[in-house]
Order: sequence, then C-alpha cells, then structure tokens
Amino acid sequence: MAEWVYPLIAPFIVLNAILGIVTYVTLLERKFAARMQSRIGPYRVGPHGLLQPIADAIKLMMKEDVVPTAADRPVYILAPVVFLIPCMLIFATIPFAPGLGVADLNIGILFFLAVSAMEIVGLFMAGWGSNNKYALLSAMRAVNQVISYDLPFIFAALVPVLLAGSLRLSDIAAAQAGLWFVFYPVIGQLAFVAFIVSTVAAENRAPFDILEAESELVAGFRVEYSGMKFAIIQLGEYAHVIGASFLGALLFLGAWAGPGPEWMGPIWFLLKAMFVFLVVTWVRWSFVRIRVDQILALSWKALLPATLVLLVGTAVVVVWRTPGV
Amino acid sequence: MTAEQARTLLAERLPGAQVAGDRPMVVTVPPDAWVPLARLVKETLGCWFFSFLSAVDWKEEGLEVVAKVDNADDTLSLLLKTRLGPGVTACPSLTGVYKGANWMERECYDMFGIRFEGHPDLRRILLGDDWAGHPLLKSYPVDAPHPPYR
Amino acid sequence: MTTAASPSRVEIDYTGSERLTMNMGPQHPSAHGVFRAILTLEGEQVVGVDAVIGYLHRCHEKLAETLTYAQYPSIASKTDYVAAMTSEFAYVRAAEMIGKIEVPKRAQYLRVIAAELQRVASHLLWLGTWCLDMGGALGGGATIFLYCIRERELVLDLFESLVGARLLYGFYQVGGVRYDLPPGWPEKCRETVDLIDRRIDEYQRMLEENPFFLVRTQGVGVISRELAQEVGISGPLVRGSGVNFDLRRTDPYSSYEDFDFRVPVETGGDCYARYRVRMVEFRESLQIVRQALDRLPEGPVSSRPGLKSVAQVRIPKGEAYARVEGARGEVGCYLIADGSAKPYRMKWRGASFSNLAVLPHIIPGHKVADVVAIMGSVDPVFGEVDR
Amino acid sequence: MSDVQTAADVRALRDAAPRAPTDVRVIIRAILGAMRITLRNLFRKPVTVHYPDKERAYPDRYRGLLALVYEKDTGEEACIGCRLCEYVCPPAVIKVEMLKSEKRNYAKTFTLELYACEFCELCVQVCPTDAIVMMKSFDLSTTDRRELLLDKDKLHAIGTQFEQSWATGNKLRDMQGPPKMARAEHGGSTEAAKGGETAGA
Repeated sequence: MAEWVYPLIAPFIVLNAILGIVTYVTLLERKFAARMQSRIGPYRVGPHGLLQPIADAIKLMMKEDVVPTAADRPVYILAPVVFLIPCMLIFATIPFAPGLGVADLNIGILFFLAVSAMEIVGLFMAGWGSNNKYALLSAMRAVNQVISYDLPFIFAALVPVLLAGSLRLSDIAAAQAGLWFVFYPVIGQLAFVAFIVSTVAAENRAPFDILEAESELVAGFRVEYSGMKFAIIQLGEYAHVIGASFLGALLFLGAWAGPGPEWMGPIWFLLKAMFVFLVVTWVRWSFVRIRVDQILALSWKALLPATLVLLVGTAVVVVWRTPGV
Repeated sequence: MTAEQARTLLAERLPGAQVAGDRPMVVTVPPDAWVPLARLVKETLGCWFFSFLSAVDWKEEGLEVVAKVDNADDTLSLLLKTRLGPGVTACPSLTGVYKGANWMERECYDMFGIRFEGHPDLRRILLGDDWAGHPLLKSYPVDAPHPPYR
Repeated sequence: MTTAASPSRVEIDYTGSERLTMNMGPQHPSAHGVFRAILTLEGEQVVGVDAVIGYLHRCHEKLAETLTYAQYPSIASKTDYVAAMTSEFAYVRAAEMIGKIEVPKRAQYLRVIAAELQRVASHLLWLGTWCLDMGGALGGGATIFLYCIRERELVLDLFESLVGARLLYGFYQVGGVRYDLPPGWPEKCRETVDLIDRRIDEYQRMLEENPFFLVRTQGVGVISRELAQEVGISGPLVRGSGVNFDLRRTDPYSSYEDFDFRVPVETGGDCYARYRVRMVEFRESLQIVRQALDRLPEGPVSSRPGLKSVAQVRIPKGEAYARVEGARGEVGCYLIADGSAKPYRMKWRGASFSNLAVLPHIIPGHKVADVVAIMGSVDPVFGEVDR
Repeated sequence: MSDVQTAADVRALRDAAPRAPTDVRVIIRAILGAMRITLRNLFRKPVTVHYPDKERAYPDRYRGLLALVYEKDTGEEACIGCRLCEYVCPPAVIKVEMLKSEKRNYAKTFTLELYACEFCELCVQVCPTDAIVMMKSFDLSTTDRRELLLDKDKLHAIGTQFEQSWATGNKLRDMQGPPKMARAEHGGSTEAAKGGETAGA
C-alpha cells in the first residue's frame, strides 16, 4: 500500500486501542483496589460490573457542562485539550511489537519524555482558568511537584538507555532479549524502584496526590470542570499513567519477550504494562498522603541525587564492561 | 491538698464563702468575690482542670452561675456557685484566670443572657447572631412558634 | 454564625504578602461534621483561625427539662452519637446519685462492657476518618478507613444483637440497664474482641514506622502541658500532652476499680502522641471487656421494676454532677432535680466542646494540610459540641 | 488570646519533636510491611453483602418498623387505646383515641408519624397488652412523606407483612425488673410502685 496510508491508519488504531485500554483500566483499578479493601467494587452494571466504564463515559457525556461565569473562558475551555494532547502523543513512539508501532523514531525515548513533560501546561491552564481559590492553590502545587519529579523520572528512564546503548525504543526492547534490565545485577532493581516512585509522583498519584487532595482542596484543579471536559481531563490523567506503565514495561521488563509463539508478543507487553500499573495502584492504596513541602524535599534532597548517582554509576559500569573503548 | 485543708484555707481566705459537702465540695460566694475565689482555687488549691461553667435560672431568686473545677492529681473537685441577685444579668468573667472559660461564658451568655464583664469577645457561640431571646431562661416558651424560623 | 472577622483575632503584623481568607466547612469533607473554620492564609501558611460552631444545636438542655427521667436517656445518646453508650451513662448516673439508687452488680458490669466496647468502636471511627482525611478518599487513607469500618461493623453487630439498634441505643435506664445479654452473646463478644485485637496489630504495622504517616503527624499540632491544663481539655488529648488524668482511675465509678488496666500517657503532645495514646486505649478497653465477661455476676439487671409508664421514675429534690470517661474525654451531666418526674435543670458537659476550644491556640502557624491532621487528631463530635 | 502561635513557633515545635526514622532499612521494612497488609487483604473474602439481592441476617431483638398486632387467641386488635405509648414517646409521634365499649376498650384511631420516630422502643416497653411491636425490617423509604404517616390499618398491615422481632412489652419488663422474690423485698422502698398509673405527660 502507498506509504502515506500506514501513518494515517496506525495512529487511528493506536488511539482507539488506547481509549479502550484506558476506560477498562479504570475498572481494573477499582476492582483491584476494592479487593484490597475487602469489598467487591462495581458489580451492578453489566455482569460483574464490566459495563461500568461505558456507563461512566456516557454519564459524563450527558452531564451538563457548566462553565463558571468568572472563569477566564479561552484558557478554561482550552485547558482540557492542551492537557490531553501530550498524554496521547506519548503512545506514538511505543512499539507494541517488533514492527508494529506508529513511529519508531530513532530518538524514541527523548520524544516520549519531552512530550510527557508538556502535560503540566494544560494542568496549570485548568487551575488558572477556573478562577477558583482551591484550583489556584492546587495548580501551584501541581507545577511544583511535576517539575521536581520529571528529572528523577528522566534519569531513571535513561539507565536502560545506557545499558542498551540506543535511544530507539525497539532497540532497547531487543537488547533485553537475553536479560531483562530489571534483573541487571544491582543497577536494574534500583532504577526500576526509582522509576516506579517517580512515576507515582509525576502522575500525582497517591501518596503524592496533593493535587486533588479532597480533604484540603476539594478536587484540586478539576473542581470547576464537569461533563465532557472533566472526562477529557480524567482520560488524560489515566492515559499518562498507562503511557508511563507501558514505558516501564518496555524499559525494564523486556517489552514483548516472553515464552510462547511470536504473535504472543503484544499480549505479553500488555500484561507487563498492567503489572506495572497494578504496582503503582498497589502503592497508591497503601499509604497516607504526605505534605507539599515534604514531597518537594523528598524529590530534591533524596530522589534526584540518588538517580543522578545511579546514572553515573551505570555509565561507569557500561564503559568498564565494553572492551576496547 | 485534702478536703479539710481546702476547707480551712477557704474559710480564712474568703470569709463570705459557705462551704458544704465533700464530693464535690460546693463553695458559694457573692458575685464580687467570684474572680478572687477562682484565682485562689487555681493557684493555691491547684485546681487546674476547668470542667465547665454554666448557669441556673431560679425564676424569682434570679440567675446563679455555676463553675466546676478539679484538682485531678489528688481528686479534689469543687463546685463554685455565685447567686446573681434577682434581675441582675452581669457577672465578672473568669477568662483572666482560666482560658477554658472563654467559650463556656460565651455559651452562658448565648443561653441565659448573662453579660460577663472582662470577656474579650462576648458574642453568641451556638445560636445565630440574629436570634432573639435566650432559650434556657425559664421564661422562654418551650414550643411557642418562633417568628423567624417557623 | 458570625460573618464578620471577630475582634478577638489580634491583627498580626501584616507582612505584605497576599492574604487569603478560606472557609473550611461547614460542608467540608474533613470538617468532621458541621464545623466552620475561617482560616486566614498566607500562601500555605495559616495565620489566623476563627471557629464557628452551632450548626447542630438542638438545645438538649431545654429538651431535658421537658422530658422525664424515663424518656431522656435514649435522647441523651444523641449528644455524642459516635459514643452513644457513654452519653447515656452520664445522665443516668447523675439521676442515680441524687436519688441514691443502687445499681445491681451485674448491671454495673454490663454498663462497663457496653461503655468499653463503645470506646473501641468510637476509636475505630476516629482512626478511619483521620486516615481518610490525611490519605485522601482515593488513596491509602481510604484503605485504613475501610478496614476500621469493617471492624466497627463487628462491634455494632454485637450491640445490635444486645439492644436491637446500631448507633443510638437507649440501653441505660435509671437504676440499671434495659436489656440482659441474649444467649450466646458472651462467646460472640470474646471472639470479636480477639479478632479486633489481631486487626489492631495490622493497623499498627501499616502506620507505626511508616514514614509517610510519621512525617505527617510528628511535631504537628503540639499542645503543651500548660496549654492542655489551661484550657481544660480531657481524654486522650490531655493524656497525649503528658497529664495523667483518666476518670476511670481518679474517680472510679460503676465498679471500674475491679478491673486492672493501664492509663497510657505520652509526653509528645503532638498528633502522633495522641495516636499512640488511643492505640493503647484500644487494647486496654478490650482487656477490660474480657475481664468483665470473665467475672460477670448473676442477678437482676435493674434495681427498679420494669418501666410501665412515663412518669414512673421520680427523683427526690437535690443536685449532682456525674461524670464518665467518654471516648473523647470527661462527659458530665450536672442535674438539679425538684422531686417531680422531670429534672429542673440539666447542664451537659461535652468533652468535645472544651477539646475544640484548644484549636484556635494550636492551628495558627501550620500549613493547610496540617489543619486537617490536627482536626482529625482532636476527634471532635459536633453533637457533643453544639448540644 | 494574645499569644497567637506563629510559623516560627510551629517550626521550633516540630524540630523538637522526635524525627521520623531516617535510616533506609527501617523505611524499607515499614513500606513493605504496609504493602504486605494490603496484599494480604487482597486475598481475603470481601465483607460487603449484596444487599438488595441477598437479605441481611437480623438479630432477633432487631428494632425496625413499628406495627400493631392482633390478639393471639381471639384474633381481635390487641390495642386497648390506653394512650400509655402516646405519653412515653419522646418525640410525641403517636396519637391515639380510645373507643369505649363494654367488655374492653379499642383504639378508634392510632396514628404514628414514622418520619419522626426514633426507634427507641419505649412504646413497646410500656404497652400493657403487647399491642405495638417492632418488626425485623428497615426498608422504610417511600417516595412520598405522606405515606409515612401510618394509621391503624397500615400499622396492622405491616404487622402481618414482616417477621416480628423478639421484644414485646411484657418480655422487656420481665427482663428489666428484678426477679419476683427480689421485687418483694424491694416493694415500696424508694419509689411508689403504683403500677399502671397514667399521669399526663
């Protein structure tokens, strides 16, 4: 087929796949969290609650979309879209199977990290646009937190890049054929833990979710949104977490490597991503939230130097291990 | 500080005080000796725990302010009483001696209309600012419909 | 409900940065009921707080003057609806002290069992809602909240099979209690008590050395020993600030002297100290329930014949102040009887009313997130504050 | 109120407080310990009951809906309209009118405002003929408040619709009162035990 057809169809398929995955991931999280809290989770809509996400989506679409009068209209209306675009773009460079991916750029991971840092713009627009005290406070906190946790996130993601020696995501996955990077003697485990912690923090998931801390800021920057705009923001947040989980599965768990025939690759990749997502959710449901200044202190004083040292250590190990440099 | 020591100390320090009973020991003083009694009880008798302060409406004989203080360490508990004369609604405030008296006196004002002189911030604590009347007075009708809210 | 800022807040030297007046409550998720704190913020820092209460005011004291001694106990449980048993306990004891009505030994033991089980249920709700406030409804806090509620349901099932109701019981009456133990209740109670004991170990392992929890509670909302004694707070709050004051020890009532239990005292005075005091109180209460069940004597549950009519209970002229160690502190009832079937005057001393009065002294200077942690550790119940 | 605490005081107090454990081993053990608890609960059976489908087990002393019952042997209405329950009800939600007749009296009208009832079971306690009892059911919700103003035949209908809980007037009074022989020596000691005296509320 003509070369312009593939770049047109692939994004369409991937976007719809991601929308499907994101809606059903919310159900997975609610069921998983429910069982952890010795309750059942949604079970009334459809058999065992399987239609619950669809019901939620339709409900949000039907809900009235209230725009507060005091809101700064253009900023308020654009914010959800600006927030959603980077969260969807990060799936462009992820190869779901050896050849199957939207665009396997040779600077794949650089693109992923750069775009995922863009979502903070949409978030701050939402907080500022809704002209609400709680939203403003929450937007300020958001900027603080996401920026200070993007650096450890990047450094933790760069460790596998050093080990694999290439920025292209499919090369990194291929380099792990023999040994998954998470099982790399010392560096692998530390990098994986640092990656999980900074994912939890960069995505404002508990215990770092001071963004929408109900007890203080009611619903954070989303407080003035309702209906479809609220759905878009929710979609963006979950897409961002899923993207980070896919990246984690690819970098550390050897994307599609797994027993079984060749075509099982993407399924293994999906299972690993879900495993990373469930680890993030498991952390989310086990801890009490900590305060803003403590979060920032943890990042700047502890996580950032640690990941920096880890990165330099990996570099030294890689140079020492490759003969004749 | 046993009850007898407290009794003798009260007798010679505050001649006007009648002391009766043991658990709790009821001390009745005229209103002008109210703050000195509280100060004496707190400093010398060591009654640091300020349990509550309230009032009783004895209809014709007027209002009576009641306060309960305890010395938790050696289980000495005192019930301080002062009878405001009929029609009198003013009483010296204990906030100088006990910080805990602040909210209690505001509630007493809210419910009985007793104005506590020296209270830093005497306004209604439980009822709305626009509430007419003081509900716990015996003259306040029990279930007569109250104009603004029915 | 005052709207203007109160003159009581001294104008603090204005350091020029933008001041934000924020309303926490009365419909705030972590306001523990209907309580409004008008916070003056400088950025995240709370500079001044003005507490507004009275939203749940039903004038219990006027109500008590219109209801007889037989009717009022089941209404008294509506003051502190989270620990309903101990509220009725205070009213009923006051009437018995005036009328010098002796309570049979078995009724005293049943009262102790009910009061201590109620303390466990109330502390479970405290731990749950506190972690929910600090952890967020979509975070770890909700997990601990649901565990605590799961255990609290077991205690409520016990009360339901004993009395028939789950929250407000009317279990106490002047002269004893209204219900005797149904068959099989002691065994079920022992089994529940052991289960809760094991589950409390789980909570402690989830929270005790957990850095997230420690960092949020240590050094936050410190009540110094002097301030604690000055404002007249009681219960776990004052024991968290190093003052050994527990009514079950200093002024033993209803045969508490028969049981041996430890009164926990911490000297830290911060949220963490109060947490530790209440966790120890969990175990002590369970211990008391076990001892009371072992030594439960036979005999009548009330020294008066069954209630046949509304004005059957008459108390001779006199006055008394009875106090009980509730889950939140000293719950007292100052009763003046005039010989008829209705009291002349009843003053209700709610523990949370005085405990809440300490907030304006300790909240300024903290961050907004700490205000939530402090409110949770003070554990006010607004039925008792507003009466 | 003059010494308002400032941020500096708070910082000083916080530094004085014992510090959270900082060595890594304790932190790791605590974090893993907490996560192990949530994991263990993952495999425990959930405790929630599918309420509308499966009915909850009621204890036999359950205090639910109020209802009027019929005499066991004669099948007549048990209520004799003596208005004792009307006097004892704290929120005064019961209104009864007596219908005099030769052998025994009946209740002409018996209204109970269920929306204000507090389920304190005092009415069941004082009823001399065990006429008013409580049922083992709590689904009281209706779409219209007026339906909650129960009159006599509605109360009788509820009586037949649900299972009756254990408590009736005589059973409660026997449980409370001291056993027969003890009551003899208690006799007239502290209060005038003029049973059944119906002083106005």
